[in-house]
Amino acid sequence: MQKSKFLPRGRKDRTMVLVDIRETKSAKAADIFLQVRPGKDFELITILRALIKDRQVSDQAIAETGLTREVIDDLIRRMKGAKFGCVFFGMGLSMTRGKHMNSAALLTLAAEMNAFTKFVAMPMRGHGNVTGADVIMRWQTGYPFGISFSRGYPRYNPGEFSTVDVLVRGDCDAAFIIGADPGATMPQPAIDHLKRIPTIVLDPHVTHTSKLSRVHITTAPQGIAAPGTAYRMDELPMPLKPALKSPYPSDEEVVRRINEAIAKKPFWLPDGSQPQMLNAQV
Amino acid sequence: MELQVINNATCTFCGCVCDDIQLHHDDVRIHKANKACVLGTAWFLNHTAEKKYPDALIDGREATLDEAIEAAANFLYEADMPLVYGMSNTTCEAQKECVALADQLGGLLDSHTSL
Amino acid sequence: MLRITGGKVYDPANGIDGVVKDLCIDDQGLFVPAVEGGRTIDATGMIVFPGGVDVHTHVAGGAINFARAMTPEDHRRTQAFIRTKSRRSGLGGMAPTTFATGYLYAGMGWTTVNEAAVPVLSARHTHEELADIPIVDKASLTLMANNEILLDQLEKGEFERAKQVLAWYLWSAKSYGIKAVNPGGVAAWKYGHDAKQLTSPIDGYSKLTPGVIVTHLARICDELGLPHPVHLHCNNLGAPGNISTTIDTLKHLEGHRAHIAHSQYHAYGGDGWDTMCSETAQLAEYFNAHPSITTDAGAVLFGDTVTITADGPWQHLLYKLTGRKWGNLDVENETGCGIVPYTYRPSNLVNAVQWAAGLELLLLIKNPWQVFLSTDHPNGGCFWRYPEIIELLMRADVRKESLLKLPDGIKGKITLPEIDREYSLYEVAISMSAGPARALGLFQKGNLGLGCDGDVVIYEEDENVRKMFGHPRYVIKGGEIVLEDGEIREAPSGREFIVKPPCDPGIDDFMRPLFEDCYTMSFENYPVEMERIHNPRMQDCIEVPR
Amino acid sequence: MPITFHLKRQPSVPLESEVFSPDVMAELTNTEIRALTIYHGKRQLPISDFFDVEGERSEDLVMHGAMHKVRWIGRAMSRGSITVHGTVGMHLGAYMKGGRIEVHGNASDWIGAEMKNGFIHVHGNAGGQIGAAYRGSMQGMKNGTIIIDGSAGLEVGMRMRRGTIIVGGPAKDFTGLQMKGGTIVLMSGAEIRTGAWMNRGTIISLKPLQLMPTFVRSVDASPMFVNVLAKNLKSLGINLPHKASEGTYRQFAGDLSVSDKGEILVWQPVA
Repeated sequence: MQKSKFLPRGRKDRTMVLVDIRETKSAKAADIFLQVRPGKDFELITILRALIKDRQVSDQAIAETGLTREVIDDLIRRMKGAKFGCVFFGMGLSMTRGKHMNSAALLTLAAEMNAFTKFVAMPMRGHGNVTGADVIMRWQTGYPFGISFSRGYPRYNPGEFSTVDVLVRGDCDAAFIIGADPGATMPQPAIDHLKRIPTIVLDPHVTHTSKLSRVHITTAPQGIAAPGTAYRMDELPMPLKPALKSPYPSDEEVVRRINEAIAKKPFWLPDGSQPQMLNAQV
Repeated sequence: MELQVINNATCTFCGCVCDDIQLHHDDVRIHKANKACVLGTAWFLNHTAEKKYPDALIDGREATLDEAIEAAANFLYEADMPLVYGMSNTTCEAQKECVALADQLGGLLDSHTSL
Repeated sequence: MLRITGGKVYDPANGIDGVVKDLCIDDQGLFVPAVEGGRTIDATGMIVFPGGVDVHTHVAGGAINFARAMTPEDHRRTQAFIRTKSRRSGLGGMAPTTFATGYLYAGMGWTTVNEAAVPVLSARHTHEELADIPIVDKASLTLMANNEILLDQLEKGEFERAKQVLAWYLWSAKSYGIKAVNPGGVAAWKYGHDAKQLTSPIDGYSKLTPGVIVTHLARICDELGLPHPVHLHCNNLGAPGNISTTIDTLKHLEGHRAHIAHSQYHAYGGDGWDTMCSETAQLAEYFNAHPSITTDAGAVLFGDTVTITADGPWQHLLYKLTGRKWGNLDVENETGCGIVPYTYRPSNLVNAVQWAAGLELLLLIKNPWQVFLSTDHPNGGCFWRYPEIIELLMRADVRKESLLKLPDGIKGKITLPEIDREYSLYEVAISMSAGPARALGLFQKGNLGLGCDGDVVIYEEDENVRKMFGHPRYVIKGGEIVLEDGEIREAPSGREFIVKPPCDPGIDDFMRPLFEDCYTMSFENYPVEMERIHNPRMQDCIEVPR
Repeated sequence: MPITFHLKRQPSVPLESEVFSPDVMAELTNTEIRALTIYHGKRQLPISDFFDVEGERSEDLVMHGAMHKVRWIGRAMSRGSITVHGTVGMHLGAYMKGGRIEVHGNASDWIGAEMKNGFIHVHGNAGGQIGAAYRGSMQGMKNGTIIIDGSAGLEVGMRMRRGTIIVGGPAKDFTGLQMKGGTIVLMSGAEIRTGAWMNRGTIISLKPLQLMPTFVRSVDASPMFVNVLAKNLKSLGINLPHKASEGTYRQFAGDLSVSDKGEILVWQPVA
């Protein structure tokens, strides 16, 4: 593990606390393991937010999270005593009941900890380059996901424009799927809608989604046979160094060619029908 | 045949995106991925340069790339509310094309993040 | 090819002050004595300026992109650019999207921008974003004043080595120059501290002080011959009484070239928020006596914005003061960044002092070649509000009217009410174009002379200064008409300016072990590959006289 | 005579139709109303493509049909009325400034989101984020009244500043999330995390609640303002118990992770 001026012994100078609902293999790597009761993440973090500000929380309320006051007091002492604290969190938090509010809770806790010491929080991103998608959508559209261009400019509303909701409600009438296999992971009503509408899939394999699609195009796997860039979860871009030459084109090439094919058709908003810029959006 | 070596290759299996992997490969497959974790090794070794799948499928039937691109463009162009989704297992360069696609179509754009 | 005839031309780089003359631009986009064929713009009765140059702005990279994610509520209430067949959609506001950034800058006649704060680790990302900002040409500055490897060399007194390390970083980032933010303070912020005294050692070092960092960075920039001198964000930004730190910093720079960023934020007296006042007269006096140093105003405009700076400790303070959202980024061993949305209110005495101080600096520094228009976008206000500042500079009566909105308590805290100076069009042209271009060492910009880049903005003369500068009649970039009658016509991609400082090839071997000790990415993958830069334009290093 | 709309064909994708507002239609002729633009996905079409339109020049609109895909009805309206017989889609009465909306049927998410004033009554069930702030905004509804007879979804009254929300049926998680003021009345209780991170404001529940650990119990009593509220609600046909003979309100303060100025009142009927 990397050493630094203030932590010259690397891992030895660091304390790792793992919080999970069950003791996983990662617990062995941790110095301290805290087993929280399932579905009590939000409550536990909210208790921590109250306790770091010296507000009173009852023993019983703490016990409901599966932890004891001693353990929580020790955790807070360690957090406040750290030179630099970092919270990493994953999908166990952001995809269970409470969802984005669980993440928000942790981010707020980290922000509030800065009243005592330096503290930060970072989501552990799952699939390969999902961070890249986030980062690019932000600079090109202002929003990280859940975007609609139907009024000619980007609008954002997770829950309204986010994929599972859109598919379950049956809101879209065509789907272009790339670098994902919703046919294997999404709830059945969402998959049913993908079957109803024309679905187009780009993937290095013929996937579950390919099998229910109207069009499948095989592409070269990123980083193995397709060059380019991928973002690390701390938002640093890394160059890709493909080892193999694929018989298939890259995603980039295929999407560009689809873009070019569409650009040859008349634009959906007739020229001059819209102002250049709106001052009041919908 | 002697294997070729790539130093400091980047693994895109998970969000850590390690960039210190040493790959030993021939024309068809990667045989060794030094410094990669279990997941990363599986990622590198499971992909090959073989032609395992057809170039494209339209309604389950084999098609050429050109036909498939044309069909995809037509479906998306005709839709009133097309959705562009995914973008996890792909490059930034492809992601930019995807944002451009949704922008050009006047459609919806979303990634795995919304799950 | 393009001919612009009959316009009243303001070209301060060539001493031309409102002379009616024709301009010609050839197929390469450069000014030439004459052209055959092509379009002619009849600019009779109109005002012709060189395209605007922003010496200090934040439009691309990890920090502004974090700010975009933090402010969806602002995106919803702001300007929306609608997609056309050829032009991408975008949103304006406090942290505009890349495409909108290009449209908005070009929309008011700016054709070159300098992204002023790029960590080397984020350089690859920043270049990707810069490539997506259409129309304008771009340059970027690399954050260096809190880089651990560099600071270690300075601590050891290894100046030559430090110079090589810096040159290596600069070329790795493919950037245009050096930015120093709160020297030593951002490094200390990694552990929740700051660096406030110029002569006290910074956290984790025994000898190294902010003052030493400042002097050495300035000297390195001069010795490497970078076209733009060290671009310095002083310690103690925003704090009451920080004028002493600022003057002290300037003294550490004597004998060197330097550009002081957003000096409005560094010109305060008093010893607390209650007693905070403007000390711009003192700072202006220093500039008036030292013509080799330039600055930009970092002016504040009342209204909503989002503040973004590598000055992490200041941003945490601002978060505590406002109780609003706060984002913090730490960039490994190099730097950090804080993001806090903020509203400047005339009723708030501190904000009122800040508003006045920015204008005071622009008016009290006598030589317009030394002080440039900026809001430190988006910190003091959004760049697309520059026409409001131009109006305040050109019209003393508008200033007087605005002063009425300030609270009574402002009396004695500012000098703005006593200043009658009004900018002439010539001075505006210096402040928004010719001056910043010269300070950046971009000799082909802000200059309508032969061989320079054909970037021109043409205004319809109007009593309403704000309207005139906010709505040019034509904007021409590299000889191409990009805006006409208020409509963006073309959105070509701009270029990026890069310097390659002289660098000892052995430095790689020196850097590698140090790098591998503390960085989390591979040494080989760290430098940005040249082929990733969209339309690069190499700018030569220069000989800086001692 | 109100202007009457009948949905004549089901949209296949969401139909964004913020023009359904008295502010837009009050002065228009029947022909002009038919020609107003609505957005079927990205396609810009006249109202008459989807609706039969009767009447003109009125501040009162009446709509009929299964309009669960029709969004933004009554957006930012400031006067008049909209009466819906059937279902409506998202954003009903969002940014509303005044007037009345009544729905005889179910409605979806974001009802009265960021509304400034006005009255919305949904006789059926509703979705989530009622009277809430849109993502990133600091303030939800600033005033006005929203009544849902049936159930409600997540984040009811999220970041609301003033005004009243009454939910007849059960509400889901995070009711009153980050509330800054105003009143939420839960006639049938709510699932978990009610009042999480609330700063100020009042949540009244007639059914027991599973509270966050960061609320503390204070007193059992019926505060004066409940009497006033009960009187106001009575005029809307809602019966809020408040007499000492019927029971008391158990009061909790919180959310302590943020403040102790928010209050949750849980009705304790006399056994």
